[in-house]
Amino acid sequence: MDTNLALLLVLTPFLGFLINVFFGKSLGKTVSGTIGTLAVAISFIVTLVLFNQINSTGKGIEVTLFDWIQISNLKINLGFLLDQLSVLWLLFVTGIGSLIHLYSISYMHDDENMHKFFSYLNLFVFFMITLVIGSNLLVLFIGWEGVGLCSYLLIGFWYKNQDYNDAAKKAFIMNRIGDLGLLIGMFIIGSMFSTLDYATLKTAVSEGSPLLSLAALCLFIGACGKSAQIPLYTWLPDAMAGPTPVSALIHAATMVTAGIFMVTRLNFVFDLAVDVQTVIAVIGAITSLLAATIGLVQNDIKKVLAYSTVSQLGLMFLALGFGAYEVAVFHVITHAFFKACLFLGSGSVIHGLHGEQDMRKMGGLRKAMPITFWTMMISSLAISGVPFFSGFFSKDEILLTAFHHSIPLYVVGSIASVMTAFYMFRLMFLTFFKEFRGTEEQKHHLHESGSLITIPLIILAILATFGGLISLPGNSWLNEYLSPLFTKAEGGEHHLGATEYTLMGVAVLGGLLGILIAYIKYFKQNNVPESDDNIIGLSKLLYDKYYIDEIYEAVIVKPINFLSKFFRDYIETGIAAFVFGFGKVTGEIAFQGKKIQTGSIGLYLFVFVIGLCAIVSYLFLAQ
Amino acid sequence: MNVSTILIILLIGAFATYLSGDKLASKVALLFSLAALGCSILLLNNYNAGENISFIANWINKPTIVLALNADGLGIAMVLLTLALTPIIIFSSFGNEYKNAKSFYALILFMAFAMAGTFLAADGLLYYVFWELALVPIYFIALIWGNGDAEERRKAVVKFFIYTLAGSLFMLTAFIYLYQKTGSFLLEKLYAAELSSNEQLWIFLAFFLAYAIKIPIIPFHTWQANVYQKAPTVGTMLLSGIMLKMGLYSVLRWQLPIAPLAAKEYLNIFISLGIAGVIYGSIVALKQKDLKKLLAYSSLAHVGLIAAGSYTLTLDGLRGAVLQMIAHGFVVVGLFFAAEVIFRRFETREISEMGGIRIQSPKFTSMFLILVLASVALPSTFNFVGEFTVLYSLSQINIWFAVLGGTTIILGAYYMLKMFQQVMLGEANSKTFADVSLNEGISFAVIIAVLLFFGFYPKPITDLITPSLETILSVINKN
Amino acid sequence: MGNILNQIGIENYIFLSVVLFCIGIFGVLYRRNAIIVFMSIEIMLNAVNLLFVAFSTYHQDAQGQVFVFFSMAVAAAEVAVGLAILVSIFRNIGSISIDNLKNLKG
Amino acid sequence: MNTLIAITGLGIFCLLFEILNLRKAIIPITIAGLLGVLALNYCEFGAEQSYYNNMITVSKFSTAFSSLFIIITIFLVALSHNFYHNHPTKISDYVAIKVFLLAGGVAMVSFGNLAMFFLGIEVLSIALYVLAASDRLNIKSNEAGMKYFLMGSFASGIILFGICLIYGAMGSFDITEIHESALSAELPIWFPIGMILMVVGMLFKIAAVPFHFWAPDVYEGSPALTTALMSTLAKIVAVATLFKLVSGLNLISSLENQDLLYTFQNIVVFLSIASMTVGNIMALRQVNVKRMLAFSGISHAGFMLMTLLTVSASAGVLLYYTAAYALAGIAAFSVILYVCRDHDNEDITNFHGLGKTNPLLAAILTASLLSMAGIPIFSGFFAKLFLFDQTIKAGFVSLVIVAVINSIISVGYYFKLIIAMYSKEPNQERTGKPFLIYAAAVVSIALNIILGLFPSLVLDLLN
Repeated sequence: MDTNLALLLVLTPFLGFLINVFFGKSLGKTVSGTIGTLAVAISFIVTLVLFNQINSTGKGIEVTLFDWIQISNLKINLGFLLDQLSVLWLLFVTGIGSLIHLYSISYMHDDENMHKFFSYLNLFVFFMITLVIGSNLLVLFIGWEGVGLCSYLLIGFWYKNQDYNDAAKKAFIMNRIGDLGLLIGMFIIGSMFSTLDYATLKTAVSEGSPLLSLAALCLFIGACGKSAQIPLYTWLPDAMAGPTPVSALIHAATMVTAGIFMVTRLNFVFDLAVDVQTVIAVIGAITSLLAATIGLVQNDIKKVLAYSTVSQLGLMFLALGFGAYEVAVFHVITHAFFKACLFLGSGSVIHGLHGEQDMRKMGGLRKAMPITFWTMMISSLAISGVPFFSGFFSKDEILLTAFHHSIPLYVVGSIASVMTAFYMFRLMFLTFFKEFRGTEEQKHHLHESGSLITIPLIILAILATFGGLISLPGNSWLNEYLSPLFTKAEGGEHHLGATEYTLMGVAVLGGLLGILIAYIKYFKQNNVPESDDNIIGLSKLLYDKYYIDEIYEAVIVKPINFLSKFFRDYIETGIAAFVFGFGKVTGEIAFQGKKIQTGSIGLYLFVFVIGLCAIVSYLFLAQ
Repeated sequence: MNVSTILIILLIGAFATYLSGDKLASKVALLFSLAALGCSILLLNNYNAGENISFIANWINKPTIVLALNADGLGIAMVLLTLALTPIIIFSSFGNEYKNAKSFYALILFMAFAMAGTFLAADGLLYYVFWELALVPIYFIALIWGNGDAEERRKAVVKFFIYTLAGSLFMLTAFIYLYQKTGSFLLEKLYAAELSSNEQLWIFLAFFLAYAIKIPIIPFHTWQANVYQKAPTVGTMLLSGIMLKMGLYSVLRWQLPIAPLAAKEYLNIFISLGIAGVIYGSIVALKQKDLKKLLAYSSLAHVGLIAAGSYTLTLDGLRGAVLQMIAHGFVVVGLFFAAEVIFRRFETREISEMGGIRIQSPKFTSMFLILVLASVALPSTFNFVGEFTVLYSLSQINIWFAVLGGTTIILGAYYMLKMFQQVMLGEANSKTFADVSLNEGISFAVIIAVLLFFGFYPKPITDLITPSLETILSVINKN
Repeated sequence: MGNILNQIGIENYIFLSVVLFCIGIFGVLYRRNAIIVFMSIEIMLNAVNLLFVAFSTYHQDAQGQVFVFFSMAVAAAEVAVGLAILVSIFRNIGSISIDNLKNLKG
Repeated sequence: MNTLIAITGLGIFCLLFEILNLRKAIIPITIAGLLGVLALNYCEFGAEQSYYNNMITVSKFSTAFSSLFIIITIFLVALSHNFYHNHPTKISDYVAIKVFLLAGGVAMVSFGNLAMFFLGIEVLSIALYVLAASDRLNIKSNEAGMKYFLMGSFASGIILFGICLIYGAMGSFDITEIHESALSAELPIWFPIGMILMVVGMLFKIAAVPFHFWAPDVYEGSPALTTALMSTLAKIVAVATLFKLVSGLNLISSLENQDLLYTFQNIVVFLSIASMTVGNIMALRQVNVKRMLAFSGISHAGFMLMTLLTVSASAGVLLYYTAAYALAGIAAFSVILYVCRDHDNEDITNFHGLGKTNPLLAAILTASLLSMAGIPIFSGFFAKLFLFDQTIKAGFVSLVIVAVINSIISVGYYFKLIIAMYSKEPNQERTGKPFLIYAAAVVSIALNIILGLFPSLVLDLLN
């Protein structure tokens, strides 16, 4: 029964993928879109069923299909583990997934390759589910690389544009760097405990050791790749090249949280690697700040959201670093809601403006597209941590945890969230208020998007509003639900004392402050960001993302390519010349040798006699 | 019925193909190769049923040389690889017109015969004979039906022949020396040979020369890229898909068990050579202008990893190596076929002249993409299973080997995707590109099916090869 | 007969014939006229014949002398052929100096 | 013995046919006769006896090699039909000379007395002088003949001197007597010197470095068929005789007594290495195929010399090697004869595109070259294999390694020809399919391959 459920869960999206790949074209856009959506919806329903079951019984379901790879000291089978964590993840993966599918039906309707789009999306969901419910690290790895592949395909969906293809390639390769880390981590763990199964691992891992910390570090590198943390985050902003639903689904809600999932999954390992945890916390904090600062000045609406995603992910890692896994998970969920909503909203805007993404050419859309406006407004409030929106609770939890462990990181985190509030409302003001700054005929075509687009927006907005209820401070259903996963009840459960309330206050104030500044700067003074060429000073530095990409280009990519040229032109030819050398030398000897053969009998006989005498005399000498 | 049947079928097939005339040749060749494949599958069943399918008969009394064909799991696996690829290769050539086709296809079958023999031979000298025989047909295939400037081609091909022959002659010397020691060329006798570590070192090196050139392991790879480029694609497929596996197979079958002490003592050196090949090959591949050359270097990188795996002398290493051999065999044939498909349409192998194919040919694109992903060992493809196992075994020797060897998944992705982007993506190409024909599609489909199936369920192969690998290991560790 | 040998000693015969033989060799090496080269070869052979005879006396055994007849016959046959070749060469290039025979080389 | 008589008789008959105006029939009759002789010889096989107070001793060794010589001669005679078609008046002489030459060869391998040996070698040589110069009006041929004659008779002089010294040392020409007395202690120094002189004379005949200079020139100058004869029949006769000389006169053990064995082995090793290397390297840059094969022959002489290091055991190996080499040579030369019928030279350019115009002949030439290069299933490979096996057994590993390196070099020039045939465009069309040439080529290469598949057939004859 469980097996069938699990298979149904996994295979329906895959089925959708197959159908769309092979028959999508002939089925026509709407049908293929519906099929794609249904496929995901079905697995969402299945998830609900499983969720009820697990929530009631409180223990996970193990499904083993067959053993996959045999290695002498560890046997890896293709199996699934459906427990609280994975099902929770599935809930929003499939849930938001189906919403976004729905959204895409209308959004992608003008694209000739719509069926491809849906097949890729289905494939993505399939891999994402595999990633989540895999019963061991290697099955997770299937999903892990699989989603990477799908993001490659979807970022490069408009493959005629080589820049998009570059972005896609970049994403894949950077993920691969992380994946190598993950692999190495697996190797170490495998050789230490001779298993990669979570269940057995959990019992096997007893006390920390340098090797274990190394493993944890490698795994974290993997997480950095997927979840866009320093130093491997630069692919995510570029990934915005993909269609907006993709950005919403893959690069905001689901895939990028895989890193957090993995760390949470292996919490028992990370708990024992304290030094690594600090690393995680620090990296998370820095990432969130760095990304936030960059987000301050971006003008491409999706870029802003992208950087805010990176920064939010940073916050989550901050929480992970303190072992507050359920807090991180909480933020993952709320973030999934409002960030998905924001992306879809921005998509709706872009849709309305026929592909315009530069906020400097927007403005005053409030009247034109009210639903989009209100949903995005709600989400912005949520992400800015305005009280009683979902983001408020989750972000607050994180900051609380940070405060309890290290003040500096708390400060960093808070600053980041202030900035978040600022640039989110900068976005809102620039986009929806004041006068429209686009072209006339754009203005002429301004309209609210269709229901297929707005419905998901509304649903997500609602979720973004009330999502916080699942883990209210004090009595948190989430923590209860997740508790069986964690060895020690870390973070989370703060009894609400004075400090907590003050901190909340501070956070709220910070958020409001950010909003206020944005209001003054972009509403009252009504100034619009400069055009690219006369941005100067610090903002220029920020606008160009600290030149990180350029640095990577110069430090890594260029040298490798140079090396490649060098090898090709010198080493290769060198070796070849060496090998040919033998032939050349013998040939030369032969050529010279021909001169000895003069054709003169006298010489021949002379050599004859010499040889004879030599032999005879040698005989004598020997005797 | 025993393994000799396969060889006989192939040999008869070669002659039949030659006699069948240019019109029919390709069909006849395909027929016989399929027959051989079927026969080998039957034998596999018998083998799994515990039946003895080895073959032995006296040949030469003094020096004692025996016609011994020993079919253990490993041998059968490699033969299956050979016989599964041969029909695909022949079938893939259906799109092309070859002058004097009868000789062409006869040579292909003859080569398959020789290679299958190499994988089966259990007598050192018989093995050597097959080993050399395999060299002759590919020489002519590359020389006569090859492409590119004739003079260049001659140079490349002759270099290849002399180079490989040079290596194998030293192997022959080693065999004769062993014969003096043991009084027999038979595999088990040679396994039982009592050799001083010094003798072992020399024998090991003699073998290494032969195999390092065949595989090729850097710095013995200079012949590879040129020959791959100059040979007709069918020849390239034979070379990269099967022939280079002869070298890797021989490492497992002959080199390691006969000279284990040397293998153990210099373990690190040889692993490092392999891994150096991985990195070097990947980096050189980045900047190749010619599609076939790029693939050649990528295969240099892959076999480097396989070799490294074999030299770990661990069960995982050996098993991973064999799995990866098979996987690589399929994927590289697929990739070269893709190159051929493009060449049929565009008449060029220059990457710079391609691009914008995807728009015109969705089917081809997806097939090509799957192959590319398989070759970068995406999980759920067969290659991942092999590569993972090999890397794991390397990590057991020294974690840094795993890290350095693992760079293949980064660099591999880099050059393969770069190539894919330049070849397939971008604005529509000025030249029209017809999507894959049915024949081409079938070849691709078969390869992809194999890669994906074993990617999820490699168990059959693993179970097939593991026992024989264990025996080999027991010989290696006997003292 | 034998006593003469005893008086002179076999060594001297050997030396004599070796000297003759070497003279022959040098003749072959340094003379360019084909005829003279032939004659030098004859000298070599005759030196050997002399030694044969000496040995046959030394061993008191006739075989040696018989052998001399063989070698004389053979030498005659050889020279016959040689001269024939020489004649045809002379017809072709009008010279019998072996220095002109250098077309085949390299 | 009967073989020898029969052959001589056959030769005389050939001359008679001329008188009886049976020119047309001469080739078939001679071939038939030779086949008869072959059968006769086969009957003698295994019988150990000696005739004419030990002038001729028939042994397995002699009969085996004689049969080989006869077979080769059959091919040569068959080839002469087309070769001499434009001066039919002389054909009987040519054939007769070949048959006499064969007689000389048979005498050389079955001598029981140094006198017989000397006669044999002279019969062979004189016949060769004639054949080399047989193209009377061609200055090249004359030069070849003259060169070969001068140096040959010079060598005969050396051999004669050697015989003489041995006679002086032993007081007998009978090899069995010499064989026994060779073992006795203090022999006069003349004996080894005499042996060396004879060996050197033979080395000249088999064209081993440094006595090889005549070979390329003579091979190039002589008519192609004569070249074929020299490089196959004459060479293997000489090698076999040398081998018999060394074993028959019990040189090894006699030298052992005077602890000169090591010296002797050094000399042989040196000569064989020198021959292989010089032969192979010099062959690399040759454009004339006959000349190239001359050098390749020199290198093969070097290989065959390796057998002298293991005289006691390697008679069979030598037989096998010579058979493989000669058969490959015959096959190669029959193709060369066909290709160069109406050219005055034998340059590689004549072979361009043979693979397209005459696939069969091209394949045969390829096969024979591969056999010489030592590629498996062709008997050339097994010949080398057995040779190396013997030599390593005797402990000369380094020599074998040099030999291996040489076989690698040799591939270089053999493949030059193959490439010319297959990857160059034909520059002329070649008409006519002369039956006898095709037959000779096919049969000889077939024999070569059969030897490769069943080496024991020949290998075990002399063990």
